[in-house]
Parts: sequence; C-alpha cells; structure tokens
Amino acid sequence: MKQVHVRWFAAYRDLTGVESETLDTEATTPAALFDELKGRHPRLGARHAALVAINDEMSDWSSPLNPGDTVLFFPPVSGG
Amino acid sequence: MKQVHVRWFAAYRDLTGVESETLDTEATTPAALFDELKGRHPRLGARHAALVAINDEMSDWSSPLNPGDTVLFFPPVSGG
Amino acid sequence: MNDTPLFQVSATPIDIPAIRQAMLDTDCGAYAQFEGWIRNKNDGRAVDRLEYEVYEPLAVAEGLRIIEEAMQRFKLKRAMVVHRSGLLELGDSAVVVAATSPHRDEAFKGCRYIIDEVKVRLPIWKKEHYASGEREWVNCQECENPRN
Amino acid sequence: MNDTPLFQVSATPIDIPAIRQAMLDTDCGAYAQFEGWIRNKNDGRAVDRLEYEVYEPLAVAEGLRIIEEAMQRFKLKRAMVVHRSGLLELGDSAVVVAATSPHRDEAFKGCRYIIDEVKVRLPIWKKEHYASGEREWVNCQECENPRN
Repeated sequence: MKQVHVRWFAAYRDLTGVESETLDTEATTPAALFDELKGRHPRLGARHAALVAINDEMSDWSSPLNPGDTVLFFPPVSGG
Repeated sequence: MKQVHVRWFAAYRDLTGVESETLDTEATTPAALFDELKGRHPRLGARHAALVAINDEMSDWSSPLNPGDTVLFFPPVSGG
Repeated sequence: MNDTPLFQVSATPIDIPAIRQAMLDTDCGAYAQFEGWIRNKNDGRAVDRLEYEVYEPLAVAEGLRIIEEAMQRFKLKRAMVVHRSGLLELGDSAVVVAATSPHRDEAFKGCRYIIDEVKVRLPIWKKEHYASGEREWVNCQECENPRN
Repeated sequence: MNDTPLFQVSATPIDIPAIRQAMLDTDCGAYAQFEGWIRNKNDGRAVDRLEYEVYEPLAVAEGLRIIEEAMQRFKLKRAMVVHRSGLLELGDSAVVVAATSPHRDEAFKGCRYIIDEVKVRLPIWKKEHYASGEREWVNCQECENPRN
C-alpha cells in the first residue's frame, strides 16, 4: 500500500464532488487507480478520451505510480 | 485592318517606354498582337507568364480582337 | 520583443495588436494568425456565454512544447499562443495563435498545427451556458456513468 | 458591417483592427488571417523598400471573384482582402486576407486559397529597391528580350 494524492478537474470535479483527495492504494498505474476510484465515486464513467498527469507532467495511463505521487485526472479537454 | 488601343504595365511600360498606344493591326488575337508589337519594341521578351485583358476583362491570348478594343498587357504579376 | 512569453493564459480579453507587435520581424514575409471565437451555438443548442477552466501550470508547459514542435517542424521564425480563462461572451476570442515564417506555406501549416494540438492536448475545459439556462462541460458525454 | 467592401486597394497602411471588426460574426467560431510582410531580402538580395503598382479596376473585379470562389468552395461566412499600393517599408503589410467560418478547417483553407490566387491572378506588380541602389520588377526575368 502507498499513499497518493488525487486531483479532479472540470467535469470530474463535479461528478466526484471533490477537488482533491489523498488515499492509500494498491494500484500501480493511473488506469488502475481510476478504476479503483470509480468504486468511491459511482457517477464516474469510462475514461475513453480522458488524460492523466503525474506530478504536473503529462503521463500515460500505464506509467508506474510511486508513493507520494499526485495524480491529476483530466476529463476530455475542450480548449481552443 | 482594325484600330486597337494598347496599354503597357509595370516592366512592360519600362521596356516599351510608353504607357499606351493606338495602332492599326491585322492581328486577330492578343497573342498575335503582342508578337507584332515585339517588332516595334525590340526589348520585349517572350510572354511566358504574362497575362492579358481586353476592355478591362481578363482574357485568353487566343480570344478574338475586335475593332476599338483596348488590350492590356500585364507582365508576370507579383502581388501579395 | 523576445521577452514576451510565447504561451500565455489570460483572464482578460486578448490583446491582439500586442501579439502582432511581438511577432513583427523583417526576416519574415508571412504572418498567419488564427482566432477561436465564441459561437452562438454548438451542436444545435443556443449558447449564451462560456466559461474556461485552465490548469495553468500544465497548460503552459504543454503549450510551450507544442510551439517548440511547430517551430521545428515548419521552420517557423516565431510562434505565440494566448488562451483565455474565465467567463467569455459571444464573439470573444477564446484563443489566438500566431506564426511567422519567411514563406507562407510554413506559416499556415505551423499555425494550423498549433491550434489542432492545443485543442487536444492542453488541460483546458469549456463549460457552455445555454440560452435554456442549462450549463454543460463540452466533450464530456462519456465522463458520467450512463447508469446514473 | 456589411457595407465594407470585401476587396480593397489601399495607398496607406492597412488598418488591421478595422478588418477584424468588419469580420466579427457570432455565427462563426473560426477567424483565419494572413498577412504578407515586406521582407529584408529576396532571392538573397538585401531589400530596402518596395513599390506596388496596382491596376485597380481589374484588381478589384478579379479580387472579388477570388473571394466569391473561396466563399463558395470552403463555405466561408465572409472573406476580405486589402492590398497595398505605392511605396512600402520593411515590415509593412503588403496584403491582409481574412476569412471566417463556423469551423476552423474551412477558415484556414479559404484564407490560403485566397492568398494563393491573389498572388497569381491580380494585376499587381512589385518593384524591389535593393540596398545596392538598384530597382527591379519582381518575377520579370523573362519580360526582357535576352538579346538586348
């Protein structure tokens, strides 16, 4: 088990009702962490076009998660 | 024989030394007229990328020439 | 001129003449500029106004990366992006992209590359406020579990 | 707004904010703009300034035809061109092309089409004044008989 920090943005913040949270997890990737968090936040849907960042760097869904990481979950972007 | 008016633009005006002229010609097209005028203005070269207009309408080099027409000879353009 | 940040997030209306001014360069014959404007409708729904949320630390870092890529791929002399945050009204510019190059083909292609990448890579989200009173995050049909 | 001529020849510096103002349209999400700037060199020769000769009656008629074609082919909402005449200095805008459309693909393509056609179809000629003191009509290597 390791402790990670999570931040939710835009639609995800609305659906989870929180802006950030800290939790202990067995998840080894952002993908696994997201799926785990769907249990805690049942309104979250699939993450098809979502993006993820770790510690303010854009990341892959399969990158390794380390203790103390801050994981940013970005719903599909719509800038421009 | 028919009378036509000719106007020269930009580099052509410099090479012929005139802005406009009126002449009698047997030429039935702007192409033939241009070739005829090379005799009068020996500094004129080939008309590869040149454009032609008749009476302020863009034209083909093989369009018919009518008495009283004004033929505009445009050297290769370079706007923009 | 060279100290103007190439990627900026602005909470106030974008100063377009200032962008052009920062891009001026007598080595360049071509200046291409694109603006995204707030339209009065989207997907057939009447839009009243719009709100942009920008996660600025990452938007700036990724925005600069996009500009760098465009400058290299298209031999741009310079490129700049300013993106709005906050509340926007119809007709406001949401984003301005500018690119210079000695020749026009590169300026057009570089400008196009930047706006295309900005739209898919930057952590920026648009919430539309509809004439009906509803508000909705754009592109987020799939964010919510359909069973809820 | 709708009484602004879509093609203009200007003997004075081009008023770019006025063009943008005339293009504003809340039906449109995309505004593409291109400017041709006077560069400090051409074909390796140092350029000091530049002179445009425009045969205005035909330039306007053909310019409007190009705009019309672009609006139809690329479903533009509106398009505008202003081209300079007379003496220009380095960094001046020789031409500004603007195009609006609901979506960006059309705006970019329409803007590009217009500038490409402007460069080959309009009776406009550029005479470059070089740092060496010489002056030459651009594109006119073949105007003169090589035997002379």
